[in-house]
This record gives sequence, structure tokens and C-alpha cells, in this order.
Amino acid sequence: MSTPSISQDIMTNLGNSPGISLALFLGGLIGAVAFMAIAGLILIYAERKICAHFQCRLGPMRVGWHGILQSVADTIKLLMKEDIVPYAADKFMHALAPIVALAAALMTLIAIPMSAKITLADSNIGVLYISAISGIGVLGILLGGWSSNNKWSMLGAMRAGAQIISYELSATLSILAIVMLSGSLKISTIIQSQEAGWWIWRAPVVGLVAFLSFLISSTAEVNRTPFDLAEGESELAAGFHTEYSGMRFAFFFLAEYLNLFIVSALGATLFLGGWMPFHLGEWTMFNQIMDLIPQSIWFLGKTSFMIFVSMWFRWTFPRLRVDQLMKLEWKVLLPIGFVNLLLCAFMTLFGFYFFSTTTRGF
Amino acid sequence: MTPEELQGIILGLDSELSLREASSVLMIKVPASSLMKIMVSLKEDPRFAFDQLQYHTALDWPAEDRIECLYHFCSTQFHHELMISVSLPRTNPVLPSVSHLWPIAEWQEREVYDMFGVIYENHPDLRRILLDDDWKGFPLRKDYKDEFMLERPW
Amino acid sequence: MKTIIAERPFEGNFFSKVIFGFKSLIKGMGITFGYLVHPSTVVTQQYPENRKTLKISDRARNQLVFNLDENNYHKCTACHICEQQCPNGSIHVLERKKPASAKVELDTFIWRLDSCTFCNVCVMVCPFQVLKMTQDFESSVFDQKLLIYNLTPYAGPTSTVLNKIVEPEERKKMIEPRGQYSGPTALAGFHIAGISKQVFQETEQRKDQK
Amino acid sequence: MVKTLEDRINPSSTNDSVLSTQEYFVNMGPQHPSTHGVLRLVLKLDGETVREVIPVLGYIHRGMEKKAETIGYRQQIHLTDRLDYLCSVMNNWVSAEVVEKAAKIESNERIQTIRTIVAELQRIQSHLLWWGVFGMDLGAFTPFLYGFRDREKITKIFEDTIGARLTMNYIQPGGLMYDIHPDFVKDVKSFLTYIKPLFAEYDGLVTGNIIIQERLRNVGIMDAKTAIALGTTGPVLRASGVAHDLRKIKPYGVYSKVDFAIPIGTVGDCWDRYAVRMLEMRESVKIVEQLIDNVPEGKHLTMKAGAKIRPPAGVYYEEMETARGIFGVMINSDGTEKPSRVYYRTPNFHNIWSITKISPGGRIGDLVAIMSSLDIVVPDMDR
Repeated sequence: MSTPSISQDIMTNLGNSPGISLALFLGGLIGAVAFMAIAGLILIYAERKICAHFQCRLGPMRVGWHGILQSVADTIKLLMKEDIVPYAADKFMHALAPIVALAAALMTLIAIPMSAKITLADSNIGVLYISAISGIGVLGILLGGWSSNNKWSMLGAMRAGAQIISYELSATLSILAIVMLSGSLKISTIIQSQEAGWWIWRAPVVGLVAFLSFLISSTAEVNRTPFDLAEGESELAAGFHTEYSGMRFAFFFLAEYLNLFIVSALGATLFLGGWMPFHLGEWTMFNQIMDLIPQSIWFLGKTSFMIFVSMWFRWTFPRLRVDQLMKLEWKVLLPIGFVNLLLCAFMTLFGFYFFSTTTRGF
Repeated sequence: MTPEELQGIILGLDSELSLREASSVLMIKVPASSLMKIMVSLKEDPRFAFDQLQYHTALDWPAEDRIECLYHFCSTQFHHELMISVSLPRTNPVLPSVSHLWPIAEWQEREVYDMFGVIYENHPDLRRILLDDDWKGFPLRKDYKDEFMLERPW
Repeated sequence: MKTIIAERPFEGNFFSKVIFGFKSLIKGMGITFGYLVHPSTVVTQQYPENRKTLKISDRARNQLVFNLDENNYHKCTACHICEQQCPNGSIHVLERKKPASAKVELDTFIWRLDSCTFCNVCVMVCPFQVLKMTQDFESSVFDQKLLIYNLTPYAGPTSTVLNKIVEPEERKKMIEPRGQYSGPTALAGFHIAGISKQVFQETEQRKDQK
Repeated sequence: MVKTLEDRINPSSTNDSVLSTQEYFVNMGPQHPSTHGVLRLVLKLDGETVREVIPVLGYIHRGMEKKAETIGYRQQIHLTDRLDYLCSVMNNWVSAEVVEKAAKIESNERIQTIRTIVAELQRIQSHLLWWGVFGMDLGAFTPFLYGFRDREKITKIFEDTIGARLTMNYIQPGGLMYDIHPDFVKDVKSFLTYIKPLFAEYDGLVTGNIIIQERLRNVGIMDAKTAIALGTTGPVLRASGVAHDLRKIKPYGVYSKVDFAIPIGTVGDCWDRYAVRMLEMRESVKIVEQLIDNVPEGKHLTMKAGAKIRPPAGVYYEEMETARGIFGVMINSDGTEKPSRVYYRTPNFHNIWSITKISPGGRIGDLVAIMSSLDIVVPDMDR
């Protein structure tokens, strides 16, 4: 059961002319940018509120009802703020860095399907594309830290570089487990393969271990506590964005929250079935009741859960030290990931997972 | 060890030592020339075991033209205390550093230099500590004046 | 001497550490989650909105005022004790000669909030309990000049003298109203106790140039 | 012979070509989130590894000792509020006690009991704030707010009785500024019942956390001998295994009448300094519990507040155990109403120096943990 996406629908109805392709591309781009801006604002507000209640506070309460317009007000403030570029900075690189960081986030965003219909780009190598492009984000951080000509910034950038490249490994290993189980790199196929149940529980233990490993390494990839060494406020002042202010800082900030959304959405897609409702094998009745809830609600709900867990981590845990961070990746997560991948290969080969018969043929 | 016993033993160390009156803690006057010898015995004599230099500071006596440097020792082993007083001339006061015996003295001596201008010989890192490197004068001396100082009529 | 030895952190092999680590992290997350789902634990006070219900302790030292009786008369004899005892030179008592007498009476009682440390010494040492501290803490202003207060409502004798006089007209003759202080207010302080004259003059000159 | 900071950072003999990797200097502070104010550390780094730490003090030096010479014995007490502002009552107590001893001002049992209770409450308050800030320095923001939330309860008690929340100036020569508030005993008791179950929560959130344990274990080790030689006092010294607490050695106040234990560490690393302070809070709760029910009757001020104080000429010294270590006041009186010299022996000035000896070789993260575990308060160093 493969549902054609909106773009495919339009193309089949209107023909496949270059004009329509261009219009679709522009429409998609504008949609993505609008989504990005709104999602960023909502996420920032949500983070502030959630963190406040974790800490027995109220959070923003002044701008709008319960401070709901606080992030809008902050954006306006950042827009009007003076944009300071350090005298000794590499001006071009300094200006380029936030754009790179944001562009990487944007490029990753288009590959994630919100529902069977709302899919901007469903590439054959969707997972590979996401892993590859999300790695570009670190380039923005490295550029920003390097070009600021500040030792704290550079330390933050170097930490970020080492950290993101290391954790990319175990993130990819956990993704690979799912790719193996579903037998495809195409994201829509991966979601389809979870029709009988989400991989997190359908592949016993292996799915859960892969999920936890992905959760940890994705938290590290987006530089959030307990892995926020790149900004590490109490150590490096503000890390790589020490010398950024105004809108450029806002770009970094937005990119950070978009990356959070992306990794959460990716986690939800790969392990929790994306827009796929909660199905239990061939219990058709149950599955049909679950199908009543719209797909995009399922997707957003799962993504929100992942985001909430990430925020929960952030406001509970302290930060790791830089050598412990590397130790955790190379001595704990990576071996576990390899063993898990091996188990997963056996599992896929012999079909040792729940409802393996229903998805034969994928 | 009670202060009286301590006083008896320490005054027996050297004939140049004498009791400094008017102090709530037992205080012994030591001439600057024999300071180092006394300090070494205070640190290393197992009867005293003064392992902690509680503080080191100075008093300025402009009328008598002297700066009185005070060392306050205590022993974490026997919990007894002792103060040592050394008098120096106000012009060109020089003392040997005791930072090799009590490492913390490095900072305390820097502070006394900063505030009173006492120069410490063999100090590893004699700089001003609380004030700027280019500060003029030594503020805790009684005759110190600068244009920011406040005068109280009372 | 009774001592307790502090416990050391968890030690163990790789696997026990991973299990302990997971347990400890989940325990911490449980604690924070407990606060998230119990909004009653929120301790934030919405300050300007809760002005009416805000309770400041009776003894809070936030503003120095005169103890005035029902006729708005004080007991200050201009004895200068508070001025002498103030550690920061924040009090400056100006006196004037009593008419037809060699004695002096209070003219203006200058209190500088900007340099006051609220140590309460002036209140304690006052022999006539003229001064008191109040709970009014909202004293921020945009101009430092406004932080220089005159505490006395009038220049004149004490309440004991004034209350003996029955005629209101007689009383009025003896006192002269005093309002907000408007004398010299250099930013670096002016030549009240503790401030050298030179600084005052320099700031006055700077003010003139502007 | 006298050097400047410039000489220290750029010694003429340095030859870059002999270094294998380029070491570089970074200024940590005076404006840095984890230097707790305006402490400046000049770090010599080799990548992430700290090679040398040069503390630069004096950014908040206010010349307090010079100022104390121009004001009276009663007035100088309010200056000690502004040294270690988290132990202001304890600092007041020392500077009032030295004046009392010098001028032979009597005191009574009620005064001493109230002083002890307030001092112990303040120790809890100070350690709670430290606990919060410690969590924040290690990257966990939530403990900071929990610490402040619980500290607020004590601050409220202080506000009711003393009238101030931070710089209290409560203890005067000859007694206390105010008698205790009528609700004081009730409030303190309700606070004690409130705080006791929370210690378990603190342990669950921070103490038991694997990340905290891994970050603190064997970081910044200071053995007993080094700790004594480096002049540290208070919890920092006790964490190194030296049971040196003036409350037991030279009991002041009513400490000789209460039963409490002194927590000591074994290794002297950041973890021990952390654990010792956490235990100290529990011991302070015990002390307050024993005292709060039987505050003896009596006057709260044995002399007239405005009376002149003229101690006989001489040198007087008094010291006590504050939350950070030994705070001592040395007064040289010349028989007049104003001291001829006042010296504040502040615990942080002596504790912070150990950072130059124990942090080289660690990472930047370790340096932050060490700095936080020393519990520094910058105005206390700079005076």
C-alpha cells in the first residue's frame, strides 16, 4: 500500500512539465521555510515552558496569554538588535556560518514525511540523504567558531566537530539496524514496513537498544545537555556562538531547535513508525480504530514525545566532560551498536521478530 | 600545649626572642635577622608542628617608624596557636620569604607587599595581588593619600 | 572528636556501571517529572500583579523615614549622633539657629539612599527614636538625584516643644516647611560627610559645562 | 624583584619552538559564568588540558580594611556582611565577638544560643546555594532553582527576624540587633520538617547521578598534607581527611552543648568536597533541632546600642568556622573609638589558591568543577 504524495498527485493530474516542477519546488521551499519558522517559535516557547515547570517556575507569562507570544517578541528583539562582528573576525565566514547551519537544517527537513500525503521529497536514499546532510550542520558550527577569532569560540567549535562526527557513527549504526529490518533506504518504505507494528517493539531488544542508542547519539548531535559541550555555558562562556548577536545568533538558535525537531522526527519515523498509526499485526479491528486518528497527528504526537524526552534530559542531567563524552561514544555506544547490528542481521535473516510474516515481501 | 608552656619553650629557643605584650593570642617578638631560623624550627620541631600559616599581615606604626609584620600559626595536630611579630624599618622593609615552608605564604606575602610595601626575598612570584600592577603607593600605610580618598569629619 | 566519613561514589565493572547509570538517570528524571506534573509546586511570585497580597516582614529595612506623631512633628534635636555613626556618610544633618536662643534646631535631614547600606546603625543609636526603617522597597528611580531624600517635613523644633504650644498660629511661625531635597547633588557624592570637596567641585563643573 | 602580571604571562625565557604543541593563554573571567563573580583566571591551555592557572584577584577590591580604620568598632561589622555575603551573620559574629572580647562586653546565654541557631541556619542556606550553583557549573540547571527555592525559606525566616535577606548586620557587640521574631521558633521548626525529606531528593537528582559521580571522582585531588600546606580551611580541608573544625576545637557560642559530628572525606577530590558539604547540612539541621526548643530567656542586648566602645590598646584576634572555612578578624586597637588596623582573614582568599596546585593536568570542565567545589565567593577574596 503505497500512497502517492501530494507532489506525485499533482504531477499525475497536471502532467510533468518543468513549470509545474518549478512551482512545486518553490511551493515546497516556501512551505518548508514557513514551517521552519513556526516550528522554531513553538519549540522555543515549549522548551521554556516545560523547563520552567521542571524547575518549579512559571516561565514566560507576560507577552500574551501565558506568554504565548514570548518567542515572537524575542524574535523581534533579536531582529532589531545591533549585529556585532568582532574586529578581527573573518567577516565572510562569520556571516556565512549561521546560514550554513540553518540551510543544513532546512535541507534535512524536506526529506521527512509528515503523513502519507505531505511528503516534500521522498528519495530512494532518504535515510542516507538525511545522515549526510545533517552532517553539514557541524560545518556551520565549525565555521562560526573558527571565524569569530575567539579562543572560547574555537574551543567550542572544535568540541562540536569532534563530538558530532563521533556520534554520527552510532546514530548511523542504529539507523542501519532499521534499514536492515525494513530492507530499504527509502523513508516511505521504512514507514510502510512498520504497518504491523513499530520497530521499537517489533524487533525485540534490538529495536529498543537501537532506539536508546539513537536517542543518546541524536541528543549529542544536536548539542543538547548532557552533551552541550560546544556551548557549555559554565565552561566556554557561550562556546561557538560567543561572538554572535542579533539575527545571526537567532539563526544558530533556530537551527539548533530545528535540528532537535529533525532528529526527533527521524527517531519517530524510524523507530515509532512515523505517521503510521499504532498497529498490532493482523488485529484488523484494532488497526482500523487506530487509523481513525489522522496520520499527521500520529507523526506530530510521536515527534513531540521525542522532543519532550530530549527536553526532559536537558533539564535533568549535568554535562559530561569532554573525555567522558568521547569515552561514552567509542567505548560504550559504538561496541553496543555493532553487537546490536549483528543481532539485527541475524534477526532479519531468520525473521525472529514479531509479525515477521506480514511484512515479508518488503 | 597551653599558651604558657608554648611561651616557655619558644622563649627558650633563642635569647633574642621576647614576649610581645597586649595581644589576645600568644605573640613572640622575633628580630628580622633570626626570623628564618625560628620559622624553620616552628615548622619542623615535632613539639610545635605549626603546619598551618593562618594568616600573615602587618601593622603600620608611623610614630615609631616601623612596620610590624605578624604571622599567625596554628597546628592542626595539637590545635595550639602562636603569633610571631617582626619589626622592620618603614623605609625599605625587607623580609625573607617563608613560602617554601608554608606555600600559602606566597599569596599572603604578596598581599602584605601590596598593602605595606614589604619586599620578600626569594619570593617566587612577588607581584601586587589585589591592586593593579601600576598602582602607586601602599594603601594600608597610615600616611597613604590619593585623590579618591574620603575624609571623614568625625 | 565525632566524625562521619563521607561515602565514595559508585564503583563497579563496566556492566554494573551501565546499569547503575541508567537507574540513576531514570531516578533523576523521575524527580523532575514529579515537579512537572504537579503545578502546585510552582514557587514563582508574579511580582507587580501580586502587590496587594505581597507580605513584607515588619522588620524589613528598606527605607529610612522619620517617626512622626499625629501632627507630623518629629523628635529630632539635630544632635548629629546618627551622622557621626553612619559608616558611609549617608546622613547629613543641617541645623539652623533657634530664633532668640544660642541653641540649634533641625533644618534639613538629608539621607542618601544611593550610598546607604541599610545597616540600621542610625536607627539603633538615635537617643530619641526619631528614625525607623519601613518596608517600602520600591525605591528605584531614573535619576540618582531623586535618591537623595529629605526626611523632615519641616525645619523647626521638636514635637515636645511644639505640642506644648496651644496656638496653631504660634506653631506655624516656629516652623518652616521643607520638601524634597534640591540642593547640590553631584553624581560622585557631594560634600557631605566623607566626600572630599574636590570631587564635588569637579562634578559641579562638569554639570556646568553641559 | 617585584613582577607584574605581564611578566608572569610572558616570561622572557619562553621559547615556543621547544614546545611540541602550541600552548595558549585564555582569560577565564573576570566576566565568565562559572567564576562566580569577577575572579579572573589566566589559563595556559594545551588543547583542552589545563597546564597552568594564574588567578588574578582584586576586581572587586573595595579597600575594606582601610575603610574599617576610619569607622568605629560597631560600624565595621556591616563591612563583613559584604565579604562573604552568604555567611554574613557568621562574619558579623566574628567581628562582634572580637570587639566584645577586646572591650570586655558581656554576653548571655540567650544571645549565644540565638547566634548559634542563626549561624547554623545560615550554614544550611549557604550550602544550599552552593549546591545549586554547583549543579549549574556542571551543566545541570535545575538544581540551581531547587537550591534557591529551599534557600528562600531560610531567607524568609531571616527577613522576619533580622529585617534583611543577605547583608544582615544582625550581630552587634553586646548582643543582637533585634530579639527573635515571635514566630521564629515555629518557622524554624516548620523549615526543618520541610528540608529533611528534600535531602533525599537532592541525592536522587545530583548525588546519585552517574554523570556527576564520574565528573567528580578523583578530580582535583588534594591530600591532607597538601591541603594544610595550601592553607585551606573549612569543608575543603575536612574533605581531605583533616578533622579541623573550630566548632569542636575551640567551641564558641553554645556548640559545646550540642551533639554533632564532623563530616570528613577520605581522598580529598571534588567528590569528597561535595559529599562533606551535603553531610554538613544534615549536621546543621541536627544542631538547630537541639537548640530551637530551649532558647533561654534573657536580654538580647547587654549594652546600650549607642554606647561608645573603646577597647584597651592591643592586638585581638578571633576566628570562627563559617560555611567556607575559618573567618578571622584581627583588630589592633590604639585605645580610641576607631580601630588602628583591622585585618579580615577570609577563608576564600586562602582556599582559592589551591586551584593553582590541583587543577593543572585536568580539563577545562575539571577546572570548573574544582572551582565550584572550593565554593568560592569573590568579594570574600578581594575584600
